[in-house]
Amino acid sequence: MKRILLIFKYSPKLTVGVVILLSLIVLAVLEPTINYYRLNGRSSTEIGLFDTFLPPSREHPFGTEAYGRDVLSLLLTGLKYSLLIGFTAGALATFIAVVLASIAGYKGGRIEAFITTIANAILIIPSWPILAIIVLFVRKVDLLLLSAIIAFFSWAGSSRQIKAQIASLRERPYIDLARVTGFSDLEIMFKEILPNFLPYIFVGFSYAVTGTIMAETALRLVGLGPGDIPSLGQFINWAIYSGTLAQGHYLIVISPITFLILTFVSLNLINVGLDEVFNPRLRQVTGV
Amino acid sequence: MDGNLLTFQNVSKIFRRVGFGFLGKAVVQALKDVSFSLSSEPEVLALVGESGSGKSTICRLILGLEEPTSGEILYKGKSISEWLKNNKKDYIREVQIIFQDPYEVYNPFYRVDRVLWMAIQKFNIASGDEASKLIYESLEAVGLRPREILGRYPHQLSGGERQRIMLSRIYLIKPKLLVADEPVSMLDASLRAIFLDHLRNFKDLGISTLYITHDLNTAYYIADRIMIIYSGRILERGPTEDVIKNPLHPYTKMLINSIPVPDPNKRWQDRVVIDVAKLQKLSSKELVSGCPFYNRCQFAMDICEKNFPSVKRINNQEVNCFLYE
Amino acid sequence: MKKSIFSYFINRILLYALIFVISLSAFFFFINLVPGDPVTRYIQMLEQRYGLSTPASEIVIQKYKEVFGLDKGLFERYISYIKRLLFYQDFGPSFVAFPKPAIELILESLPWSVGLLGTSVIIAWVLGVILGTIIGWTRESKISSTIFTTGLVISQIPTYLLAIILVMVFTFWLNLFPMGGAYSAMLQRSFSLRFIISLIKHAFLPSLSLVFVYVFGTMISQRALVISVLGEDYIKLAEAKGLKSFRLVNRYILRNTLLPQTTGLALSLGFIVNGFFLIEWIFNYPGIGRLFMMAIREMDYNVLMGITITTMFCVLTANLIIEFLYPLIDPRIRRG
Amino acid sequence: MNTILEVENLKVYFKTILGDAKSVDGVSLKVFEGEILGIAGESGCGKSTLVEGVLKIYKPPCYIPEGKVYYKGIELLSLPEEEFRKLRWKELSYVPQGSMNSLNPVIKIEEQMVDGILSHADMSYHEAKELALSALNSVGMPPDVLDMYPHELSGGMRQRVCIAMSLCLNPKIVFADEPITGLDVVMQKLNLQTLGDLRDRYGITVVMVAHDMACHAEICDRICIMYAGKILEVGSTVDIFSDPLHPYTKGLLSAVPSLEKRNLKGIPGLAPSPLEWPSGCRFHPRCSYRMKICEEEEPVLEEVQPGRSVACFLYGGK
Repeated sequence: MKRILLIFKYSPKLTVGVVILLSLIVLAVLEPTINYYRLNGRSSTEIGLFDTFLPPSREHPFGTEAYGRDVLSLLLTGLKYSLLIGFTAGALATFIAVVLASIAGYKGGRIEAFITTIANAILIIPSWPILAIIVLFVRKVDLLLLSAIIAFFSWAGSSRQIKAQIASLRERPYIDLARVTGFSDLEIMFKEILPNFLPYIFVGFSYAVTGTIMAETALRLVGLGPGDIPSLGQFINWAIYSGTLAQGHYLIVISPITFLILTFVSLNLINVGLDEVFNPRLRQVTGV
Repeated sequence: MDGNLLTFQNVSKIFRRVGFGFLGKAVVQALKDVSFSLSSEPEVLALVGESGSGKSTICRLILGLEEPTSGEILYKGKSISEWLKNNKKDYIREVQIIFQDPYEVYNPFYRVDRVLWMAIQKFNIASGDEASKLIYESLEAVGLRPREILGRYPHQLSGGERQRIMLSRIYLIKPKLLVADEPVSMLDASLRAIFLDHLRNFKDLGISTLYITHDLNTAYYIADRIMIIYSGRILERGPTEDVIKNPLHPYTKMLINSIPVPDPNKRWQDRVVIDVAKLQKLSSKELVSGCPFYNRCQFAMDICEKNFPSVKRINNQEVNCFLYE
Repeated sequence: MKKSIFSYFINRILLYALIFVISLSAFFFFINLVPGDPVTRYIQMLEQRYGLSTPASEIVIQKYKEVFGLDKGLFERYISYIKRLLFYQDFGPSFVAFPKPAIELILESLPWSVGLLGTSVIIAWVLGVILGTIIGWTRESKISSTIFTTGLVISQIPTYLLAIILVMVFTFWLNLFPMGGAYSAMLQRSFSLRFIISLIKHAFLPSLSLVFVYVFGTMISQRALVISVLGEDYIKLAEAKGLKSFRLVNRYILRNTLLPQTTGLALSLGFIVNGFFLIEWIFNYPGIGRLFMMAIREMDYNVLMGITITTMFCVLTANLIIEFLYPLIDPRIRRG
Repeated sequence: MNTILEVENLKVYFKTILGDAKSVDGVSLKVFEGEILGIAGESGCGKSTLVEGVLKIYKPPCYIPEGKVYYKGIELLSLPEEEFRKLRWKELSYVPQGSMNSLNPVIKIEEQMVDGILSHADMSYHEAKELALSALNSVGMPPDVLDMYPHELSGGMRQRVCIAMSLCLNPKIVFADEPITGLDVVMQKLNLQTLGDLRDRYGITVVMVAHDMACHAEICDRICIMYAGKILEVGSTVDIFSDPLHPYTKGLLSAVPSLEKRNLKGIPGLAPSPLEWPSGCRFHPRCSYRMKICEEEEPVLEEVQPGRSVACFLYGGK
């Protein structure tokens, strides 16, 4: 516990990132409750519940939008779905990345070269048009399928990050020591290597979450994907296509964008913070 | 059964580095026709060579972390691959190692005493109270105070302490054969002597030691016998006193002559002469059939370039050099 | 030594050719195995959009499929697609602009995209590297760490979201920059000053939304690289040599960060292009990004396929060119 | 003998979150013109940091809280950065640690040698190259080395290039920081002898940092023994080896292995941490001559014989 506090004390970036991200998650988790009270049990996406384009007031802190929906409620719903897809797809992508990176990093040789080439190819090739075409032609896209498709194109980045770490861990003498103490390959993987790269798995995960939320938002922005999932990207799409900008209601567009940016920034701050804390060169100085 | 603890029979090791792509791979001959043995009587055998001479490869071969390209390594008359296939537990219990780096050998995630507990657990040495008693005992045996060690994380201890915990691990396991891979090269001079004394005392526990080092000084201090390895070939071997006082191979002579003497009244009288151009040519490691020292040897003959001499026995020493044919 | 660099080039070319063919094939099968063939979906869309009550007859659909070569088996289709692509650079006709070939539409918009994207990426990268080197070198100062923290935040903004903000501020609110097109519709293409100004005015915001984010992205990674190089022993010796700061930063620090930084650029090109599709759409810039969005709306299958493959090809070629620069940057590659 | 460099109460600290690591903690030292001075001590005693502090080539979080360094009467540490830069390499030159990659991997040796020269001397590129060539020649390296990249040379050869580089401008003092660690013994001998030549043939003053006492015995005129950020003993090499005064020096010498004698004795205990040096004499926890006063008061480095100083209460030390 003391060690954890020391970590936060050492890296303000990590602290700020964790605080922002946790607040966003709490908002998303409380969304059903908050919206239930605010809208008396009506759905936040229901059209024509209020007048259109009401200015911000006590009742509607962010006003209402072109279809007469409460902006704050829509925002919270959007945040929930964006985070949900991000975390689902991010977890999937990280899982693929960890499995492939472990195999590559631990086995080495030709297998490693093969997996690296595939990962690099996916990383290099612009995946967005492919993603868009698939989502366009698949008839029924639900949240899980969408996450899976996005995850398929997002694991390469985190796999690169994780593989480099495993490859460096593999060479450590303590792995050899474990081997001459009679550890099996699996035991070495889980007991010796895994604990040391947990922070890096998180780094890979947060890369994946950022990547998948970005991809999802981009898809929804142009109107692709399941219409019944009102994520933040979908919200921006509604706002743009209903002429919100032309009529000068900038707040309606700015607020979902701010939420998205806050998510990305907090994840990145956590990454940078973790790197500061777990970077071996710094670690010697801090002693944590 | 030849009655030896460990026997290397014409062991060669070639590393092929596989690069991805369609062309290009590197071949490095790490060991060539290496033969030696450790007798079943406990002894300390020093393997002395420069960095890149193949001494670490020998260490990894013995531990079964690598397999020889050709030749055989016998432990108690049975080949290592056979041991690892049928009696892996017994083998690793009997053949243990101390690594060079006292920092990286600890998993930073765990407390230091884990290496001791794991050894006890994996080798079924003891259980319960007896186990902790044994750990206390083994730590004290190498001059550490258990209370200052147990429960600490690796970064909280100094290099000397950590390396000594490795010693206590060996004391705990009591293997038959210990491979010590440059165990003192990262320790300060003032701590080296104490460490080496412990290592030497292991002989009384029935432990044979293969002491791998680049430093003739410490080898002279601790070893019963010395082997000189150069570029994957063993060039000379014999009882320590004989090899140091009466070196036969030109390479051994050069080594001994190059070691600084800690006495300002006995400074070097000669100067090193090195043909830099020749050295540069040598740096590319190819599969050479002749004597690997040919390029740097001042007595080099034509025959040395293409052929490698067989072992010649002179008194107690064995040397591979055409000068003694 | 000559031989080793030659074999390096051959090696790279083969590798990229292989990656291209494999991703092309994977993409083709991926799309064609998705349930629902493009023609049926296309006709369905037309029906919905124009409220046709009677569904199109089987014969009409069959006729369409024949024209677009969708009536054959999957593998046969694949072979003929690859053949057409390799020998005639043909993606088949566009649905919407039938019978105009898709390739023509693509070639009309490609130069706009390559021009805008290429300029923006180079500007962003060069600026980012310079800025990153400066704040890495002076990392102790207050200003540098403020720039660093700001950059950390800005680099996380997706380019397309920034594009929306820019449109909002500069076009709708302040009405400073025009919206849509690559140049004013009232002008003829010419080398006149007015035309060039109009060209720059239209390209400015799309370019800015990319440059702004990537300058800071590159700056952050460059700073990290500089700091890791600063810990190297050769920097200590260089300082002991009493080199002038400019030389030290230029030849010792910058030079050694160039290889990983270029690799970083190569790896992020695909990602940059992804965002660029949306930027073109948001600004209605007549590149292939906007063409792609139009094709999505019309479900124009051949154009979609064509754009994706063209982009793949362009990005892989750009990567190959970057890798050809490596031996210039690092002598260890050049001499084995 | 003229004093060419004088260090006065120099402190070099590192900032950490656990407080300052006091790597060099008040060192005073004189270097005489034309001598080879050895700085000996074990890892963590601050000997390399001392050199970096004198040359001011350290990086944050390292800093100098106090201390003065006089070179020919000029105080170096308070000099403007640009003035100090002009002195480095031209007057005070440096040979880095042997095992490490001290040469820039991506530019040719030629450029690395020439740019050091051109930063200080007003001459043409061609003249600078001639200078570099003659420096290489004087350490027995062939001219085609100029056209090579560092990775094409072996570790020992790279080290020789560094030595050649350091004498290009004919400096007054060369600081060699662990110049032979990580090299094979034959290369060690070669490079050590080359360092000795710097003084013998070119009259350059050499300050050599090394942990191996045997190396000092081979070439040094005087030795300074460092422990825990302090100097414990200074004297001529012959005196130090034949009659070590400080208990630490005695211990250090009996721990040096050699092919002459087959007995070694270590120093019990462990090296202290720079975050928290022991009170009083920093060696007292490991010292077998420990007295009560050693725990409470810190002995001062004091001249006990001509040219011989020691910081120990056994010899006064107040």
